Amino acid sequence: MVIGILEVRDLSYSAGGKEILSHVSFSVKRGGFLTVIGPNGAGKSTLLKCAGGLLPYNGEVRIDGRSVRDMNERERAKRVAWLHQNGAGRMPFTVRRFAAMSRYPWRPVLAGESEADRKIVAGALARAGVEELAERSLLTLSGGERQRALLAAALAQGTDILFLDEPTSFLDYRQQVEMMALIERINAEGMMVLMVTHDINHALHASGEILAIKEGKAVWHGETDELLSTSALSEIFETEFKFFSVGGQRRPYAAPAGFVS
Amino acid sequence: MVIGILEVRDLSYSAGGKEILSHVSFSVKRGGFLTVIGPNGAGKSTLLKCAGGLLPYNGEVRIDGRSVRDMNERERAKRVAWLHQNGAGRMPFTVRRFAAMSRYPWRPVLAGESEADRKIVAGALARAGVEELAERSLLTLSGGERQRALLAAALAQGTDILFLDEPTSFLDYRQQVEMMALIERINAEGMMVLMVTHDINHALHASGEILAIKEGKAVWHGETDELLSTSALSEIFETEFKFFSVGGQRRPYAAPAGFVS
Amino acid sequence: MNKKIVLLFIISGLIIIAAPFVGAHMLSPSDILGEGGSARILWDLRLPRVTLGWISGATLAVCGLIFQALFRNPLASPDMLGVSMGAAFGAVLYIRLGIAISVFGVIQGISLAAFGGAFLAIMALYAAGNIRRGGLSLSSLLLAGVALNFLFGSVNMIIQYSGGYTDTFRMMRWTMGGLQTVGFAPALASLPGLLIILLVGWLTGPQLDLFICGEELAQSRGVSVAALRRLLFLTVSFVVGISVALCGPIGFVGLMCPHICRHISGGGHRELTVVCALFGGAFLVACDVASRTFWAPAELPVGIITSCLGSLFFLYLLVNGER
Amino acid sequence: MNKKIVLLFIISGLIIIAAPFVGAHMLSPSDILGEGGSARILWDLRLPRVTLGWISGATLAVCGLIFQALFRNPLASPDMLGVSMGAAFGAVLYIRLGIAISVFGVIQGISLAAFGGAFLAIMALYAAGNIRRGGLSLSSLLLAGVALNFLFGSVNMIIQYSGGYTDTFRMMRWTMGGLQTVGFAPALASLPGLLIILLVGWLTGPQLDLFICGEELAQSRGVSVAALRRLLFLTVSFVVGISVALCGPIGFVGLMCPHICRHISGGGHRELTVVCALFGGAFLVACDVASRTFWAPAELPVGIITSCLGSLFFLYLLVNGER
Amino acid sequence: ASAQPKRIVSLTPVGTEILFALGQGENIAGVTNFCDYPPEALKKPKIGGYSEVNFEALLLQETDLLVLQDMHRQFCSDLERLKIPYVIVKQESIEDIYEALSKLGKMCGAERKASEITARMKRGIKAIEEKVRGLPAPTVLLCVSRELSEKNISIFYAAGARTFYNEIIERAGGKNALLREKSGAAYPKISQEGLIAVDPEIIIDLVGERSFYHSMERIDLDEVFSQRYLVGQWLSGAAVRAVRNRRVTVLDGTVYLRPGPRLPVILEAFAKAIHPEVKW
Ligand code: B12
Ligand SMILES: Nc1ncnc2c1ncn2[C@@H]1O[C@H](COP(=O)(O)OP(=O)(O)OP(=O)(O)O)[C@@H](O)[C@H]1O
Ligand SMILES: Nc1ncnc2c1ncn2[C@@H]1O[C@H](COP(=O)(O)OP(=O)(O)OP(=O)(O)O)[C@@H](O)[C@H]1O
Ligand SMILES: [Mg+2]
Ligand SMILES: [Mg+2]
Repeated sequence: MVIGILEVRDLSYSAGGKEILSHVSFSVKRGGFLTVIGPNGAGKSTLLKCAGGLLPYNGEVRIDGRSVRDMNERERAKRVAWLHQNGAGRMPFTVRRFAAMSRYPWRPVLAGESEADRKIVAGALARAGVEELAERSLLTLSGGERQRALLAAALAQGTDILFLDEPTSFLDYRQQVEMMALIERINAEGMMVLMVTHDINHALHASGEILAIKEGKAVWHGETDELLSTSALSEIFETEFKFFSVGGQRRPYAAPAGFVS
Repeated sequence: MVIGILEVRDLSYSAGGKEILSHVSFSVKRGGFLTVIGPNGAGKSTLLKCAGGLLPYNGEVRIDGRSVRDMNERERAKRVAWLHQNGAGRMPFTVRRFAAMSRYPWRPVLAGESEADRKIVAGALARAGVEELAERSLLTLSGGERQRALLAAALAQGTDILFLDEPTSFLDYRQQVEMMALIERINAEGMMVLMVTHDINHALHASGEILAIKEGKAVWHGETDELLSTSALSEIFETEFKFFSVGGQRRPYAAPAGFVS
Repeated sequence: MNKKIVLLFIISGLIIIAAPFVGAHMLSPSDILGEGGSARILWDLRLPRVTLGWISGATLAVCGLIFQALFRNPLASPDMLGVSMGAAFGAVLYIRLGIAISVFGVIQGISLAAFGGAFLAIMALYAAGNIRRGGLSLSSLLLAGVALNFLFGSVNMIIQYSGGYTDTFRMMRWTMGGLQTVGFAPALASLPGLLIILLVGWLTGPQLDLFICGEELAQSRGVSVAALRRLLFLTVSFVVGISVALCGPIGFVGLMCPHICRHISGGGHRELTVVCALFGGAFLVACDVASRTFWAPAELPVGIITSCLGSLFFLYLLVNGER
Repeated sequence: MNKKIVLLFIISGLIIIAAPFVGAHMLSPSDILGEGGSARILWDLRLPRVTLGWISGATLAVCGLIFQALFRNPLASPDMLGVSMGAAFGAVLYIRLGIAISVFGVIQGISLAAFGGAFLAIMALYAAGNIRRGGLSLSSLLLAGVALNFLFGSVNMIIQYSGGYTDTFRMMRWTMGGLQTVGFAPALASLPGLLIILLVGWLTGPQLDLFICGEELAQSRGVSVAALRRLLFLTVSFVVGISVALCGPIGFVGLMCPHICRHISGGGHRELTVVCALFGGAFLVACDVASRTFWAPAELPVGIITSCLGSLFFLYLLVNGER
Repeated sequence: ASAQPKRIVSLTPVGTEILFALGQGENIAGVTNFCDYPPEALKKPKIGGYSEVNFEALLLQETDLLVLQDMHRQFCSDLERLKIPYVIVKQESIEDIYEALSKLGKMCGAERKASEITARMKRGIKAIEEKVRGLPAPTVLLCVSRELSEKNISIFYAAGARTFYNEIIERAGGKNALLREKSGAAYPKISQEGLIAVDPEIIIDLVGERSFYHSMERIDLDEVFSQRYLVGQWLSGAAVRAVRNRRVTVLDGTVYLRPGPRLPVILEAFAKAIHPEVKW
């Protein structure tokens, strides 16, 4: 498997006469895990879309040194797989079929599903733990099952970079825990992960680096551990946080102070 | 203002050949605050809808001793206001106008907006802190602003009971804190609140009583403080929780153990 | 916004006042009191025609507005959902079978038949929505309406074809629609429909506002959604039935006028009801003037003009509109 | 599911094989090799007609399928969005102006004109979508299409009205649509359209599957959404233009066949392309047999039969269907 | 009783013809775009096409008699309300035409003239009937309208049983090939397929008049209206009996589309086509 590297330099994006992102730069190393946090409307989803080449950005985004702008959709899809924020459209397909559809960028235009495709899809279903849902229609799944199925489809895409936009929204606690564990495992297997989340603890828990944006600007960037040693979090979200350190554990748990009184 | 009391006895509901709620009973006293928690698909939203008379339930739901089934929509709307889970449809109205639309149950069919209506609406906008958004279209608001505007509309309905389904979803930390503070204030002013949330800390923070349901059945019901003294939470969500007590504060903060390691 | 309504009111008024005097043969205000040919044209032909046109246009536009809100689909209109075709079916069958009824001397049998047809169509749609366990989704109901439209359309053609020469001609003429009339009887007969639908639009306006925000939201705000749907479904089809019965199916007004009005006014359904009535009425009257003047002495079916001008206007709004 | 396709394939095949022998005058298999009247009916009339019917039906159904996916609206069809009316406009204008072109002797000028009209319609829609800054939403584009449909329809009528005696006859016959043909030329001329659209449907099927799940999802899976939309927009209008040019606008097939096929097969757009082609072709051929047999020697326009049978079948599916 | 009408409007070409034949040419105030016979009719003011009735124009013309045909029947109640006197000239049978003549004659005070014309028509018709009496009646397909410019005739309108043409065919010694046609249409549409099913012994084709024909191709009207071309179109079509035996007659001229005083002309042309063996 090729190991990729994502470099974002001076990324800006405007829409509707408004600058939504301005001059954001960061890079993620092979197999790295960067989480983007920030308040509502900060531009997190927009950042992800620009970095993935889904929106026409200004600035530079490179994967393995090659500009995303110069890659066509298929080429991009071979490097970057997505779990979108609102993956809630009507998708009248079974889980297996939907995952198989992700093989599209690898297939010659006229070809159908190959034996190799089928193996990869089966592997992806197994990794995401949705083998027993394979023949269920996406329309009948619960929120958590659905999110896992969508992740399986992203894995089937066979990329080395994974973009996740709020992968735990709509999930209950157990499913949140399971989903994050799954993402960590995938990351540990060598997949580079760029995740957007509004739950700071998911970021603290799993990711190596954190990028905070606010009103389209990068306001903090660094190792996850560093974030805890500053008052950055409170500034980013404009609300006080309390940290609970648990003996013998790597990182503390963050909670908005408003709920701890 | 009339002070209401909500009694639910033996509530069941079936749809699609499946029992979604079975034999749920609870009651909320005047000005009380009950939070319903539970995993995805437990039936929380369904419970709320049945209790509000939006779905044809079996069993008994009474407001001030009067069966909800015997009330017509207008009568119900004079007692119970709603903030729905997916208030995300296309609503081509300004915030003030949308709030004014909530006066519907109180108006004679042919009448327009009265002076009294206007006053109540203005008051509701003020209480929810959205006065400066009054003339903005709902379509242009951010997630947090929008949620507050919807709450203002619910307040304008002039009821003594408020049903909230996941009022903090889509909100960032600061907005979560503000929204919960707002709800607490409203409750303190005498409004009975029945809230569904998947964030246990919001429940712990604000509500007096908690009802947990799972697969359609009430599995725990009691004072909020009691919930902390048992292992109920872990059983409800099928995942371990850690509690962090903060010196001098009323209740501890709960976090899924999966994220505290 | 209210300024816009006042402006629309004035424009609508001016069109109504001017329309009776315009035509292949121009009339002058002095003909109002005069005698002879010109006065007769004014009183027997032009005024009844303008009245009927205004009432029909207003009725169709308001009915379209309500249907679009009810189905939450911009393409839903009484025309699209088979009501007009159903009315045409009634009329065509009536001509074919050569029945002759007349009630109170005023309402002609053919109008009754057309009305019956519209009613049949709406009942069929209603049944389709109810036969299936669990009911049909709104989008399925829409498709069912479109299918009914096709069904009635084709059956109409078959009936037309198998008719004798004279009958066929009458049917074809009827299905073209038109506002030519002598005397005020048809205008009078269509007035109750307009009044009903205006009243209903005004009464249920606030409910429709809530309804387009979502069914559950509406219900929790005190709207009896099921009752509202039934009420509107039935009154709209009833009223469209009356209109089609009297003027034949006049295309376009019910579909496009509400969109145009939404571009003009936005806002709630009470205002929109008024705006649609004013705009729809004025629009149809203006188109009718064009249809009888442009190629005089021949006359273009008014539906052609409404479609042509209306769609141009609508495209203009769509491309240059504010939103 | 594959079983269903095989079954459909067999049924479609049987209908094609049987259709040429059925009619007011029944033929027997021996006529294939025979000489004389019956053989001439078979070779000069029936076979060309069945071929043209199958090709047109398959083409229209696949085009409808693609448009419905492209606009993510069950009511979107080339008929609804003005393409057919545009083609009719080209033809009517051609007749009216009395132009005369003919390319390669095979393709008649009128077909070229119809094709030009379809192209004009789609370009107008395309322009409407692009003139406005920021583009139009899909639903606005749909409405623009419907408005164009009305516009072309009314302009056609105006042209017809302004025509002389024989012109009108010709235009009316043309706007009804029909498959009567002598010889294989029209069938041959329409074959490339079918091949193109089948190829396009097959090629872009996986892309359409992704597309109906959401534009961004499709893009992130490697689909060039803008290019896909342009490609499909243009090929569908091109191909519908050819079909309408040769057989006139045959209602219903493009709108309803895809829905019926979705009820039959579900699944992805590659399969659906095949299913729509098989079903659409067989359906139109069967309807055409009915149209020339039922009232023989009189002949019903085939559009009437397709609307009538198709909508009944569709309503049945809607009310009794699985989902 | 009342004074004779002085401002007559005719909305049927046949009516116009009758009025002129009754010597009412002076009193005609308006005709349709299609009234081309007698030639003086062309000079009269045009009141429009013939399926519409334009009330305004009628009031302006101060019409004191309006001549209509059957399909205008729906306008009757409105005309009564407008107090515009009208008469409906039915033209679905020969008897209808006689009746129309006498009705119009009475209204215009030209009864004598009317009965003269009727008698002349009856004589003419009788003379032709005599000639074909007793002869075997072949099946006749009468095409009333088709697209002249298409290379192969794909579809055409033909006269069914419920038309005056049916009667004329019978009197001309033939049998309408569409006698038992099922659709019930007065003028059903027939394709080559249908033509084969009917297999007529004789085909008569009415092609109207060249001045009413507008063509898309810049073709030579002389060419299109040549017998060779028009008959050739049939002969290259389905090989039904009439084609094999070359019994196809194309009649050009609006007279064949007008069931009026010139009915004997139509009858004679039909009879000649059906019974060429008789000496004419
Ligand atoms: C038959 C016919 C005649 C006959 C009989 C007329 C009569 N009894 O008065 C004859 C040959 C005598 C005749 C004469 C003339 N006619 Co002529 N005639 C026709 C013709 C060919 C058919 C009329 C008809 O039966 N219509 C009814 C049929 C059923 O309608 P349709 O068009 O086929 O189709 C409709 C539906 O039924 C359906 N459909 C079509 N096919 C099928 C099949 C099936 C199975 C089904 C279910 C449905 C279906 O779709 C259509 C839309 O609704 C029409 C041409 C036409 N296309 O209509 C001209 C037409 C009516 N005639 C016309 C004219 C001008 C004349 C003459 C004045 C010609 C002349 N220059 O002399 C004369 C006047 C005679 C007179 N009465 O004074 C014009 C009228 C123009 C106008 N609107 O002002 C027409 C429209 C021809 C044209 N296109 O110009 N005519
Ligand atoms: N096409 C557009 N036109 C105008 N404004 C836009 C457009 N797309 C996004 N925006 C605005 O840009 C801002 C950033 O949007 P984005 O979706 O990236 O936020 P986010 O950080 O993902 O927020 P959330 O946490 O709510 O998902 C928002 O204010 C949004 O309204
Ligand atoms: N009309 C229906 N037909 C069939 N099943 C239904 C219907 N309505 C709800 N359900 C099912 O009932 C269960 C409870 O749904 P409900 O929306 O009440 O869950 P919830 O507790 O609110 O979940 P969440 O936390 O995801 O909002 C779900 O499994 C849902 O799929
Ligand atoms: Mg986002
Ligand atoms: Mg819920």
